[in-house]
Amino acid sequence: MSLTSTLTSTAPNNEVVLACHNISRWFGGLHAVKHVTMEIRKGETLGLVGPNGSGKTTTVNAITGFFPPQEGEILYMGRPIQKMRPHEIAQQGIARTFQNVALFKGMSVLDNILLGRHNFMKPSVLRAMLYWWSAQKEEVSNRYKVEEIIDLLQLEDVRDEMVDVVPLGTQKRVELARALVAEPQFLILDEPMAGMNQEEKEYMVRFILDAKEALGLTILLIEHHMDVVTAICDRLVVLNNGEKIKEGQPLEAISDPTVVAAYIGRVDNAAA
Amino acid sequence: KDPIKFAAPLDYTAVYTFLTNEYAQGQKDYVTMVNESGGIDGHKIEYMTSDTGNQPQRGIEAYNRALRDGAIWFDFLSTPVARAMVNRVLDDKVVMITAFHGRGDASDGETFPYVFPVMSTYWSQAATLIDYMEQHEGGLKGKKVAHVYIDSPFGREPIPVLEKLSDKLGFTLRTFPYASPGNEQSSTWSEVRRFRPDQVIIWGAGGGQAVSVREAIRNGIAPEKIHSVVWLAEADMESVGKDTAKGIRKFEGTDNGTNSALIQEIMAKVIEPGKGSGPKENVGRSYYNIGVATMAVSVEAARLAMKEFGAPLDGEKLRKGFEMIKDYDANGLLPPLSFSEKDHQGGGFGRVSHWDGEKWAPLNEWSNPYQDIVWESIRQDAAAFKEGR
Amino acid sequence: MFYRLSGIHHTRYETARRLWPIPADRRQVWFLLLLGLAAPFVFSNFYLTSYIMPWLILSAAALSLTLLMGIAGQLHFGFASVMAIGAYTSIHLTRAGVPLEFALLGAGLASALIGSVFGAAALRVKGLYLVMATLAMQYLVDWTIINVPAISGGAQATLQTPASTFFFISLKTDMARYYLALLWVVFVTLLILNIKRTSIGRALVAVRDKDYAAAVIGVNVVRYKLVAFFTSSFLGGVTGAILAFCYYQAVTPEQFNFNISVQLVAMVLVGGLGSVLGAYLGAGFVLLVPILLTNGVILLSGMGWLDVSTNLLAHIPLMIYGALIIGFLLFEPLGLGKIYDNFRNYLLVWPFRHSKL
Amino acid sequence: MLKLSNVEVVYDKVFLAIRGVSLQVNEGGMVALLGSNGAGKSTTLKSISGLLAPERGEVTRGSIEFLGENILPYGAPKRVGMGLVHVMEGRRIFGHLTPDDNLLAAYRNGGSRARLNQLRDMVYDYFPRLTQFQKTKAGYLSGGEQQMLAIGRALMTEPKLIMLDEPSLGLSPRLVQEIFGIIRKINQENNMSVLLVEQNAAAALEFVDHAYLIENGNVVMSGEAKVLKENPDVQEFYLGGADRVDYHNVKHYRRRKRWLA
Amino acid sequence: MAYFLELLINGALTGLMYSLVALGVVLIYKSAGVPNLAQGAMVMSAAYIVWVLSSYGVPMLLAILIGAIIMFIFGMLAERFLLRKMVGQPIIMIVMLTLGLEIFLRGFGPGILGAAPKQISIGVSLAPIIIGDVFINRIYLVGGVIALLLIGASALFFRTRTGTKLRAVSDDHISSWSVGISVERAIGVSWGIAGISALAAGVVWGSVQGVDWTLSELLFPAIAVVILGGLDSVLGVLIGGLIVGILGSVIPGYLDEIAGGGTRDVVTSVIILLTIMFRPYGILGREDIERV
Ligand SMILES: Nc1ncnc2c1ncn2[C@@H]1O[C@H](COP(=O)(O)OP(=O)(O)OP(=O)(O)O)[C@@H](O)[C@H]1O
Ligand SMILES: Nc1ncnc2c1ncn2[C@@H]1O[C@H](COP(=O)(O)OP(=O)(O)OP(=O)(O)O)[C@@H](O)[C@H]1O
Ligand SMILES: [Mg+2]
Ligand SMILES: [Mg+2]
Repeated sequence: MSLTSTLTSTAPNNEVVLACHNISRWFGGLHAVKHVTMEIRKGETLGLVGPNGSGKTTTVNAITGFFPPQEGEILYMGRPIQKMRPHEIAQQGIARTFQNVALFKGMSVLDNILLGRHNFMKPSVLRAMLYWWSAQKEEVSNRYKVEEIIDLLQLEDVRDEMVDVVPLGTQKRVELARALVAEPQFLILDEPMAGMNQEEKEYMVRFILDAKEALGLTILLIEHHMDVVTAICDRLVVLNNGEKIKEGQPLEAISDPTVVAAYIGRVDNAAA
Repeated sequence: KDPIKFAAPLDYTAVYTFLTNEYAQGQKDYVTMVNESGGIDGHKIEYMTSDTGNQPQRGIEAYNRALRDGAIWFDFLSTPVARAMVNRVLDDKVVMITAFHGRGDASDGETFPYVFPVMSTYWSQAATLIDYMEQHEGGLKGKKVAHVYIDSPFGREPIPVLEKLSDKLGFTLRTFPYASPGNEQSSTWSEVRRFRPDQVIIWGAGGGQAVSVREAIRNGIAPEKIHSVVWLAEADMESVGKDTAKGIRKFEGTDNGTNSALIQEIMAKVIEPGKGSGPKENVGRSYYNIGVATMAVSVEAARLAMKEFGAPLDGEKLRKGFEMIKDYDANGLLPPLSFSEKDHQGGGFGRVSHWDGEKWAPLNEWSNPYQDIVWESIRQDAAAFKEGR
Repeated sequence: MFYRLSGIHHTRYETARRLWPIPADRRQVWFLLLLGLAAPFVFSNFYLTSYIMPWLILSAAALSLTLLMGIAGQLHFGFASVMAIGAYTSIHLTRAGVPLEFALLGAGLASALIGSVFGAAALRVKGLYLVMATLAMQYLVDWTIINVPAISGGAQATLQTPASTFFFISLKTDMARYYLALLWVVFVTLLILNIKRTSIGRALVAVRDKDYAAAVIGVNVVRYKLVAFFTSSFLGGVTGAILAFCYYQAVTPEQFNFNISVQLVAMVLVGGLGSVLGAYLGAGFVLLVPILLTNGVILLSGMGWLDVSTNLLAHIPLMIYGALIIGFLLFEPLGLGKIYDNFRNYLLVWPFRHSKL
Repeated sequence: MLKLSNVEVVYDKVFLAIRGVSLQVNEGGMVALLGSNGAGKSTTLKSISGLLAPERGEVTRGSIEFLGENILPYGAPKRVGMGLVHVMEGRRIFGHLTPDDNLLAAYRNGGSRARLNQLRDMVYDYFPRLTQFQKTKAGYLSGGEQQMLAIGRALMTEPKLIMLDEPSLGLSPRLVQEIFGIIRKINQENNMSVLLVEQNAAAALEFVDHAYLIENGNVVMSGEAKVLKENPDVQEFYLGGADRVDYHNVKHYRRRKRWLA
Repeated sequence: MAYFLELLINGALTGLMYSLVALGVVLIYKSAGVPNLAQGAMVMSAAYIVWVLSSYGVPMLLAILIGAIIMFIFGMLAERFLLRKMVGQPIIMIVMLTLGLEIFLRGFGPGILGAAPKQISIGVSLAPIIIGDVFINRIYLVGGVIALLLIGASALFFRTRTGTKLRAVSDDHISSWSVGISVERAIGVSWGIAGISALAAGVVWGSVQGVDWTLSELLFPAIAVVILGGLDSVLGVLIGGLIVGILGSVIPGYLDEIAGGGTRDVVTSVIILLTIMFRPYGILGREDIERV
């Protein structure tokens, strides 16, 4: 495909894509996210790191509307979204993947990815009833976009497999594909490389970089693999106990003593 | 000679289990007796029975199958199944009896030419019970009557007739529904007790009846004031306690026990030689006798039809046979029944009997009171049916 | 041998998405359709009206429920009440002089509206709790029908279906009624198959599998749950009306009571959740097995091979039926549809045993 | 003490997941099982612990011996009784129980209360962090805490061999280090053998004595950890080469693996 | 006022008697994670067993004891031959399996022993306990007390070590296996205990309404109780039972007359619907832990 030729600038410019102002989220008595403020600018890859349970996923869930913040404001492209429901937020052009792969087990890889095109289709029972006159055309035209992404992420050979029998690493790739076919401007990846070995990690990074380049994405990345984070993120936000404890250039951020103590452990862990 | 085929797809496994076994035993034993003595003009009766589980679709299958095999008489003993069949038997011109179940308005033979309620409908039963109270309990004027019923069309069926009678006789009627299936009625009876009724009618079937009786007694209502629809039998009395239940009354459309000549004959010809189709103890029990009675009437119809029209019988001839029955009392088992083209109920006779601690003993003679009121209801509903069809 | 995948190439996305991509399957479907059309001439009236017609109509009911339970994952233990609403609506409409074609539509709409109201009440719950909510619907609808004489048809609580025509063809004959039933079940089948392969079907499955993951790709979870309830109740309502007009020719509350709901669920589950073929197999199983068992047991005892009391005789089919349900579930929890699939897969890879490696 | 010879596992009666896996764990040894996604590592562990059945899997060939006994005929609980415990992938703690009850549930039937308390104290000693969550349902713990709980729960069965399926998955660098440290401590203090499945090969090879490499259901390589670390294929595919990886210039297509030992 | 009190007390006792049936459902759900729709049929079977024994002249108390043993074994067998094979299957399939079991039992008992209603009596007098103008149903009182005892015992049981293991099993069969809990045995035991509670329910209800297949229909009110209280809460059974019983008695007591029909099932259904809308997991039920 000609995807890679439609290069867009990956250099961060000043347009703010997403801004969280002072957001908080409680679960019962647990203050999981405490007054977090951050901004992500267009074309940037922001890394969100922190110890387990520090509130990274909760922050993302707040942004995507699953657990709306009880306090604070979230602006996407300047518009407040914290009151919207998850599917409405998705329709704004925000896509995400999940920490524990959330694919639809009963379907093939292809159908899973096709679902990502939901916003571009007009699903209705009536159309289904009139399949040959109406829905078929839609199925086929959306299929082209899906095939582009399948091509980009090299999923051709598993296209017709049931999604629950393909290996975990591939599932993560399918989930990425499903997010990408929705043609988002802003992509959130929650630990896309957990449970992968070096080789698979390298592939995954390659795919993410390719996709970002091809589609001009802004990315929020949660990841515990420090080598990846330092390599591909433009900036890092470090959370601990729900609080933002550090924000800055990756290498600088992870060598900060508080970050090391809370998260990295030993300095040489940062490399692994 | 070709057999005459009677089909009885009954409900052996669901709602009507409390009576089906006894009932079918009675029918079978009577058929056995008829066949032993040579059948009807040499034609044996073939009695085909199977289980419908009270499900209309299984009833329809059994009906179609029996129809294909040449059955001309049907008995489903299940309100839902019989109701699903009404249109069919009318179209296929075969006879369906609906003794003590099914629609009361089917008594109107002109609207329902092939349906025979055969015995007193629920409307006639209510009339008989009220008449007994009026005649033998010192009149009903100014008295309070409680109608305690299972909350279903069956339980509600007598209410229009009761209402008319309350206007006519000047008693206060109050109705007390309890939720189906009736295994728990305590709040209903708390309410009944506070109404301080002079007479109580209980209208249910199966296990719910025993619960009603228990609750009534527990709430201090004397057994002599409790009057039941036809569905109250020995088993329920044993369940409550034979002595506790002493005095309870019920409507009766057939004789109870083994005293009648017909039952004696069955004992002698079928039971003694060991040809009975079930446990001996059942012979003479309420539901057994009802089974015998329905079959006796049907066989009588077949006999008359055979005499008049000759073999082979078909549904139409059998129907005419029914309509020819006049003053038939099944050797003392039944009040004298007469059918006509108009009246498929047979007159609506009945009486009231009470539990004397061991058995049901009649309290009055056969009678058919207030048939004018009953027929008012019959004609009303039949007209509505005709309109819908 | 029988099935061959080799030699079948799809060069267009359209053909890859056909309903039955394998020619052997396609041939089978055509054969069954022709058989369905020829049935009144092939089978005796007895088989047509006592077995084939109720089986087809109940298959349509099971398919409607499959849409809700199998595809959209919303359990429903009150589906008979949905059908009851359709049946009663259609009868009252035709009695009021509305032509049957519109009465069927009205039946569907009434069921769909009431069905989705209950669906909406149960939106927050899943699994067993949904089972209970729908059970409550069954009881409320039953109660309303029984307690409102204007609906149930007065003291007798029975309404006969009036003589009607469907597109100028009188429904007086069994054959006409059969073809109406056939038309409907074919329609429902095609609809479900098409739903399954288009975006709406995928959205429903997504909601079933993981509602949060569905939301994140823009699927409005609430809306699609309601769409599922609406569509499936619509189909159920029309099926109820067809059942009343073509098969029962009368409605009483008992024809649509709780037991029927359980039977419908059993059809869907025994057939295999979500499987279209399974709905047919399941409906056949639940409807016909008790009947066949009853007749079989009677036959055995008639030949003197089974000398037991009438009472036991009547209960044996119940026991066998229960045991069969248990047996099939133990043998293949995914239902009869899956058993057929396994067989088909076996033929597909034949003469090899494994598909991979 | 554990010996697999030529084990073959079939899922669903048709899907061959591992074929002919042989491996061995010695008393007090620490062994790692490495391999890419879907290679069959988890399947191997499940075949050892007897957890294949619920997933419709079946050992169709080969033998598994533990302490000299063929354990294939035994059910999972019996194998646990023999001292073989499996910490499953994805933690799978009892979410609705408190951490304390999680530990209690894993303690053997009929054991003495004193021993129970002793074991529990030992677990809390290893994972002091767990002591803070006495009242919370374990399902609400963070990933790392759940992992600790899962390991602690396994320890409650007093195992002789503990099998860990990807214990570092999704954990922060510090916790990975912490957990590996604790596993080593458990191994040394209790002389417990460890069979470890890991994706994080760099960390695993640092830490075990012996390792097996599985690809596509086959063991393709095995040996001392030190030796494997030097192998060029292992270096390229598992360790990311000798130098830091330049992720921005990862090749799209690579040479085939050869597994020259 | 007395009327209200009477409705209240008898309703509460009825509710407790429903709890007796419901308890079995909760016991199995709490330990095996299976909603047992055959519990009603088990109640029926238990009552049949006691009837058979007592009709052979076995004294009631002994009959109940033997019945309890038989029901316990029955529960264990049900696990051994039915449920064990279904471990790891979708829940709805297991629901269907229990429905199959219910159909089977409904054919078996009445088929072998005859479908006509049978009587058992535990010798409780029909005469009510009269306090002022309030009549209290003696046998309901007995049933209520038995229910309280069994509920208490069950609540205590789940606090023991074995109880904890059972709760673990309901959480996750496979990981229970992985730590050496014999899932089979645990589920077997819970079915066994549910069998015993079915026996208690069968005896009490059997002596109230007679023994026939309609006993199995007690499942519906029991399920209402369970949904209200929470599928996995023993204490919920108590609270749910009281609410269903009291509302199902008090409301129809005032409403039936106005509505002109039996309103109890409607009340129950509305309770269920409202519960589900406002407290999807019942009053004390556990919420699914869903982490995104
Ligand atoms: N649905 C929920 N209900 C209750 N508590 C929750 C819920 N989701 C998260 N929490 C709690 O909020 C805190 C933050 O959790 P979160 O999942 O955001 O952590 P995280 O930073 O993503 O950690 P990890 O790296 O392990 O994924 C944790 O203590 C967790 O237990
Ligand atoms: N329950 C199952 N049914 C069918 N196939 C399965 C099942 N579980 C695993 N498989 C298949 O068996 C193969 C081996 O799986 P396994 O889980 O053992 O891999 P793994 O090495 O642990 O991978 P991962 O790194 O993803 O955990 C995979 O191809 C997988 O798709
Ligand atoms: Mg997280
Ligand atoms: Mg694995």
